[in-house]
Amino acid sequence: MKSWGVLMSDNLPLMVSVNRIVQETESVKTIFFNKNIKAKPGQFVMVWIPGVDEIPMALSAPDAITVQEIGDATRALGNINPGDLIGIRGPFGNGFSPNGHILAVAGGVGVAPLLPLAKQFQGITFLLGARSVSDLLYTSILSNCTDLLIATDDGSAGFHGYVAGLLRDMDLSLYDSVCVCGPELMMKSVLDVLDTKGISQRGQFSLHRYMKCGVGLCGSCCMDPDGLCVCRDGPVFQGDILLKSELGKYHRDSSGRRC
Amino acid sequence: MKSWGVLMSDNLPLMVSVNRIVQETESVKTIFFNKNIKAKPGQFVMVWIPGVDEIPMALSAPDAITVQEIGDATRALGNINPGDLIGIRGPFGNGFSPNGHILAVAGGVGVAPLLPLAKQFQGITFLLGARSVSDLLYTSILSNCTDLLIATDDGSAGFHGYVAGLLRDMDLSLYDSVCVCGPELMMKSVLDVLDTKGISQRGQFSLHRYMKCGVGLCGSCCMDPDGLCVCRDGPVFQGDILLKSELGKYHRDSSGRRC
Amino acid sequence: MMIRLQSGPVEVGGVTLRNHLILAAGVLGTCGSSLARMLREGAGAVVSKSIGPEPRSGHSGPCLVVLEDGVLNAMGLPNPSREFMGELEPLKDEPVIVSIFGGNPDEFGEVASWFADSAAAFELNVSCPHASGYGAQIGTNPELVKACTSAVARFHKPVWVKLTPNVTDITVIGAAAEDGGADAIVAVNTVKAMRISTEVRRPVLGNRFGGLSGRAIFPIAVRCVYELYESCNIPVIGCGGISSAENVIEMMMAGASAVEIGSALRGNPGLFREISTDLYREDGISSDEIVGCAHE
Amino acid sequence: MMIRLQSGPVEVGGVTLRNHLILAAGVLGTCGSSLARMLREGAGAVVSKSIGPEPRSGHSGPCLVVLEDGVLNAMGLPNPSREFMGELEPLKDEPVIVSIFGGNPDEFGEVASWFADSAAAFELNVSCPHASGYGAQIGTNPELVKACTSAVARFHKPVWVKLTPNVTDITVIGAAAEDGGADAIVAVNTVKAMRISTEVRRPVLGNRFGGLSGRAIFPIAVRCVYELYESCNIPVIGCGGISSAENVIEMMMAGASAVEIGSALRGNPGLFREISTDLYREDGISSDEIVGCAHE
Ligand SMILES: Cc1cc2nc3c(=O)[nH]c(=O)nc-3n(C[C@H](O)[C@H](O)[C@H](O)COP(=O)(O)OP(=O)(O)OC[C@H]3O[C@@H](n4cnc5c(N)ncnc54)[C@H](O)[C@@H]3O)c2cc1C
Ligand SMILES: Cc1cc2nc3c(=O)[nH]c(=O)nc-3n(C[C@H](O)[C@H](O)[C@H](O)COP(=O)(O)OP(=O)(O)OC[C@H]3O[C@@H](n4cnc5c(N)ncnc54)[C@H](O)[C@@H]3O)c2cc1C
Ligand SMILES: Cc1cc2nc3c(=O)[nH]c(=O)nc-3n(C[C@H](O)[C@H](O)[C@H](O)COP(=O)(O)O)c2cc1C
Ligand SMILES: Cc1cc2nc3c(=O)[nH]c(=O)nc-3n(C[C@H](O)[C@H](O)[C@H](O)COP(=O)(O)O)c2cc1C
Ligand code: FES
Ligand code: FES
Repeated sequence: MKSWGVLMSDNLPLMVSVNRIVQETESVKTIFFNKNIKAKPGQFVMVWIPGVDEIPMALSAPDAITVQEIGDATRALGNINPGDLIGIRGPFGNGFSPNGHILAVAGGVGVAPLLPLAKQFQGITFLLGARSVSDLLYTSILSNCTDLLIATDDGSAGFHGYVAGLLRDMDLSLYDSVCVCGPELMMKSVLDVLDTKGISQRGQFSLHRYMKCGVGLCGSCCMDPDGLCVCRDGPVFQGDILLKSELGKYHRDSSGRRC
Repeated sequence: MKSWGVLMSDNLPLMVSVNRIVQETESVKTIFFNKNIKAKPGQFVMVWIPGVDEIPMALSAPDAITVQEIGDATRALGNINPGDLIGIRGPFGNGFSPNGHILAVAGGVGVAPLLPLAKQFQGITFLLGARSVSDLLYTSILSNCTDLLIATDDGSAGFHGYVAGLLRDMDLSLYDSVCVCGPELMMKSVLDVLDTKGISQRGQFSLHRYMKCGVGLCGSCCMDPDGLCVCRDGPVFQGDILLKSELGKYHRDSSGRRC
Repeated sequence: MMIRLQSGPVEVGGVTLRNHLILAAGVLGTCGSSLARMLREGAGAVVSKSIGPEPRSGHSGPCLVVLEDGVLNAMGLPNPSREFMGELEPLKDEPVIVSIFGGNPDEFGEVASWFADSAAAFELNVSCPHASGYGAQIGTNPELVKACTSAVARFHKPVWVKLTPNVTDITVIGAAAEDGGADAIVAVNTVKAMRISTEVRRPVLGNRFGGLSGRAIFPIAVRCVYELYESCNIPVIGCGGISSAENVIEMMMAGASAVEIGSALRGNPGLFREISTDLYREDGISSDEIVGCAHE
Repeated sequence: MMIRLQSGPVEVGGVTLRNHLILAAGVLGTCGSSLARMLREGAGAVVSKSIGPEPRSGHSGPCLVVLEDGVLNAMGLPNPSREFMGELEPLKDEPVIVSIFGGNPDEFGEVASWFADSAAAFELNVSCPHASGYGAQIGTNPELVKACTSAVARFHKPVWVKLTPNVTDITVIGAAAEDGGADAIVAVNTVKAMRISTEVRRPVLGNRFGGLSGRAIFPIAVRCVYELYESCNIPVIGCGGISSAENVIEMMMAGASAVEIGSALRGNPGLFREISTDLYREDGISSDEIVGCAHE
């Protein structure tokens, strides 16, 4: 009952103070804060920007999130200053469960949940994709700890084309787990490649869905046709489960309408 | 959270079923029930007679209470039948903390909390007092496990007079702990004897006060002048603490008035 | 000593339930697929997210925090409105109760009209404590409750009215629902509440105020059901803090003919099956023997 | 990060408290000696058991059960009435607030008259949810609340009015107390609740209905204080589920100028000292800096 500790009593958001902000690309920043959140790679937290909103974010390190500015909440995070407080609920979700030889496939800011994986496991092959060389994230860290392959849509670095294209020509039989995070259509393409090669069940995809509660109650992140909650049953799903799902077809907005 | 066990969830009264009723004297019965309550000798429970009331009672065994009929609730207990359910909250209070050579002093139904003590510790000297031979409780059990001395007010058995009288002529220096329970005036006389002999701090008195909550909240069992709660700080108090107390002078009724 | 109920379907408030355990409104109830999942997981019936006259995104976050002994939420009634009809298509003939809300009787009637064919029953949310102009702002006014109930009763589907505990006398609102033609009362929605983050000196919920659910409110819900059982002539469905078969029995003794379960599903989507395993036996007693028995 | 308050006396609602932590009414408050003990244990002030026009024995038992996350009680306002005057004699000049109740304004006035010399202030119990004719039966009616407050205000002692959360809109009752001349509002008393023993098929409390206190109601109490802080111009004293220095800070941010503590004393009579140790520093900030700061 005595709880003047790091965590507030109950599970009210843990308030952390921003230490350092690193501008990674034009639209992506890494925000470091003053407390470590113990989590498995691929688990996520709900990040509260007081007065603005609360949004799901992967942990790119125990004390960091990697934010791409796309709307109100992410822009507010982009304008945050050292010393500002943000709230953290979580970690939530299942995270990745890789085994054996690991191939990681990241598109854009989807590299965030895969970065802790790359640091934790040795000898990962890492495919990093982005629109252009200036959008590539964490290349120096990743080239240190993984066998890094790069793909850019415009060919400004590495393979010229989508990461899925790079994948198509690889010998995937070498890998026991394929851990993937990126834009939904990129993930769908990767899933299709795995499916073509008959190994969709080796794929572990970290999905993005609109989320409100993060704990499997509100239903805003549920997916057709099985009613799985991305926040609690996911965010990481095995490829074969996603084959028959809504992935790549539609998702639901904040009101629950398909879009 | 799953709690289809012996105890109900939370601390709602544990319902026990009456197994056996033993008429001990004209006005005293032992009621045995079908569950064991783990308690220290001298701890008490709140006994709920559904539809009637809830009253404090010592445990005279892990599965028994010893009831003297004096009012509504105790009379309802006197009319109880095998198979009837009663509720138990507790155990509550501190219980006796005897050490070394133990002298137990019981008056009337005050023997109830001392019976488990007599069974648990070897070589106790036990002074058992009652009005008359027919009011003596548990003499055969006690003569088996203790060095039993008897006193009756009318001289129909043992020493003729009050237990305190018996005590006055004993060599109390032999005893490290004197555990006492009985009518308030009897306990006061025992305390006076101990005080005269300069060993009031060796006395452990189990007090009776009107009680409602049993857990130290409602305040109905508080004693002057220190505001000690009989239910939580007691029911057992050291003699020296009681010397300057209301013991033997007054107590409070159910409305809190002194009487 | 433990009471076990007979397994099998039961009819409550005009709906044939597969068992007494119903998914509460707003919990995993925005998609047809998650409702179907809860039925697969053993729910006797499911109530949808509350659907209103216009799509709503809900309040800004945080929308929900989990406390040690309950859940505090202010979702703000996010819902797809009319488009929810599509979600129900794969659920034809399943026991799906559609929860609806509106700002006045006409809006209630309009929303109900969309689901008059697909709903097994309507549940009127006149009780959400944190959406201005809706929910409890209607449910604290007996005349409005009566009028909204009547507006939906004309679709000749069973109408359940879900009440808020945040009123001086819940029996007055229950009577209004009954007068309006309700087939059952659901009691209760969440209890109006708030927590504050002391570090940032502001309420933790985006909407500041929210509703408390889960274990903390069970004794409040039992009390409300007990009061309504004495004052109403229609069945009462108990809701609030139920997480075990024992809680179900206790609610029934207070007067509930069936129960709804929400917060306890957190982290345990298999809860309906677990409770059923504890609660039902082929040779169990009929729930009629215990519903309201604590009133004798 | 942790906020520490300046130690030392504070003046709230016309009373000089030794610190912000007050013993709540009805908890260890029937004897002068137990009130004195709580002051020795570090309470900044103490509120007595509620005293009424006639001695009462209270409801038959069980009167109280301890739940996993709270306490359910229906004491039934046992009190020694007028004879309580004697209990207060050794407490002259101590910060003792006398809680009083009655069935109408005259009875409130009569009871207050007995303590007009000995009380540091009066707290009007118009909020006990389980004593028929008293408490919440008055506290749900704004006119009666105003009249009872006026009837006591004429003794020229500070008058605190303690409100029930069991109303549709607590701010209406707060305003009535303020209109009647109250010097402070105390929020809240217990939340009306019930538990049933499934084995004997009856409510566990002798009075069937009771009031829920303790941790379970903290979010409800915070909400009530927050609402009252916005609507009233007199200080609000927070009560309900407080058990730590952190809870005290949270209540203050909601708008409480001081707090009352009851249930958390179970098993821990040294709680006032413990909270003080966490809460106060000689160089702490003034509570003025945080009272109501969650409203900005
Ligand atoms: C489990 C999980 C982990 C995530 N991890 C990260 C992370 O590490 N870094 C990160 O930057 N983001 C991450 N996201 C996505 C992030 O939560 C959203 O970008 C954020 O909620 C958008 O909020 P907003 O208020 O800024 O934008 P909104 O105002 O909500 O949206 C602005 C526009 O962007 C669209 N939009 C919203 N979300 C997405 C999306 N995911 N992809 C594409 N368009 C979208 C909306 O439809 C809208 O048109 C994660 C999401 C989930 C579910
Ligand atoms: C810690 C504790 C342990 C107890 N253990 C036992 C026990 O093991 N066996 C047992 O029989 N009783 C025991 N008692 C006493 C028992 O609780 C009371 O006798 C009972 O509460 C009376 O309830 P009632 O409704 O029958 O009588 P009431 O109607 O409450 O009282 C009837 C009359 O008896 C008087 N009276 C009440 N209590 C006492 C008392 N303690 N002594 C003398 N007169 C009294 C009342 O003033 C009243 O005039 C214990 C009490 C306490 C506090
Ligand atoms: C996340 C969440 C969303 C809810 N949404 C609704 C809703 O849309 N309509 C409604 O009537 N009740 C809603 N409720 C209230 C629940 O249906 C239920 O009445 C309440 O939570 C108490 O039950 P519980 O303790 O089992 O959760 C919601 C509750 C929660 C926790
Ligand atoms: C055993 C008990 C007795 C109470 N008696 C009274 C009373 O006489 N008058 C009153 O105004 N409140 C009474 N209350 C209510 C408390 O003063 C307080 O408002 C409530 O318990 C909430 O605070 P807590 O959660 O800190 O206990 C009582 C509460 C308890 C638990
Ligand atoms: S975000 Fe609420 S259920 Fe997943
Ligand atoms: S009986 Fe309630 S404080 Fe002791």
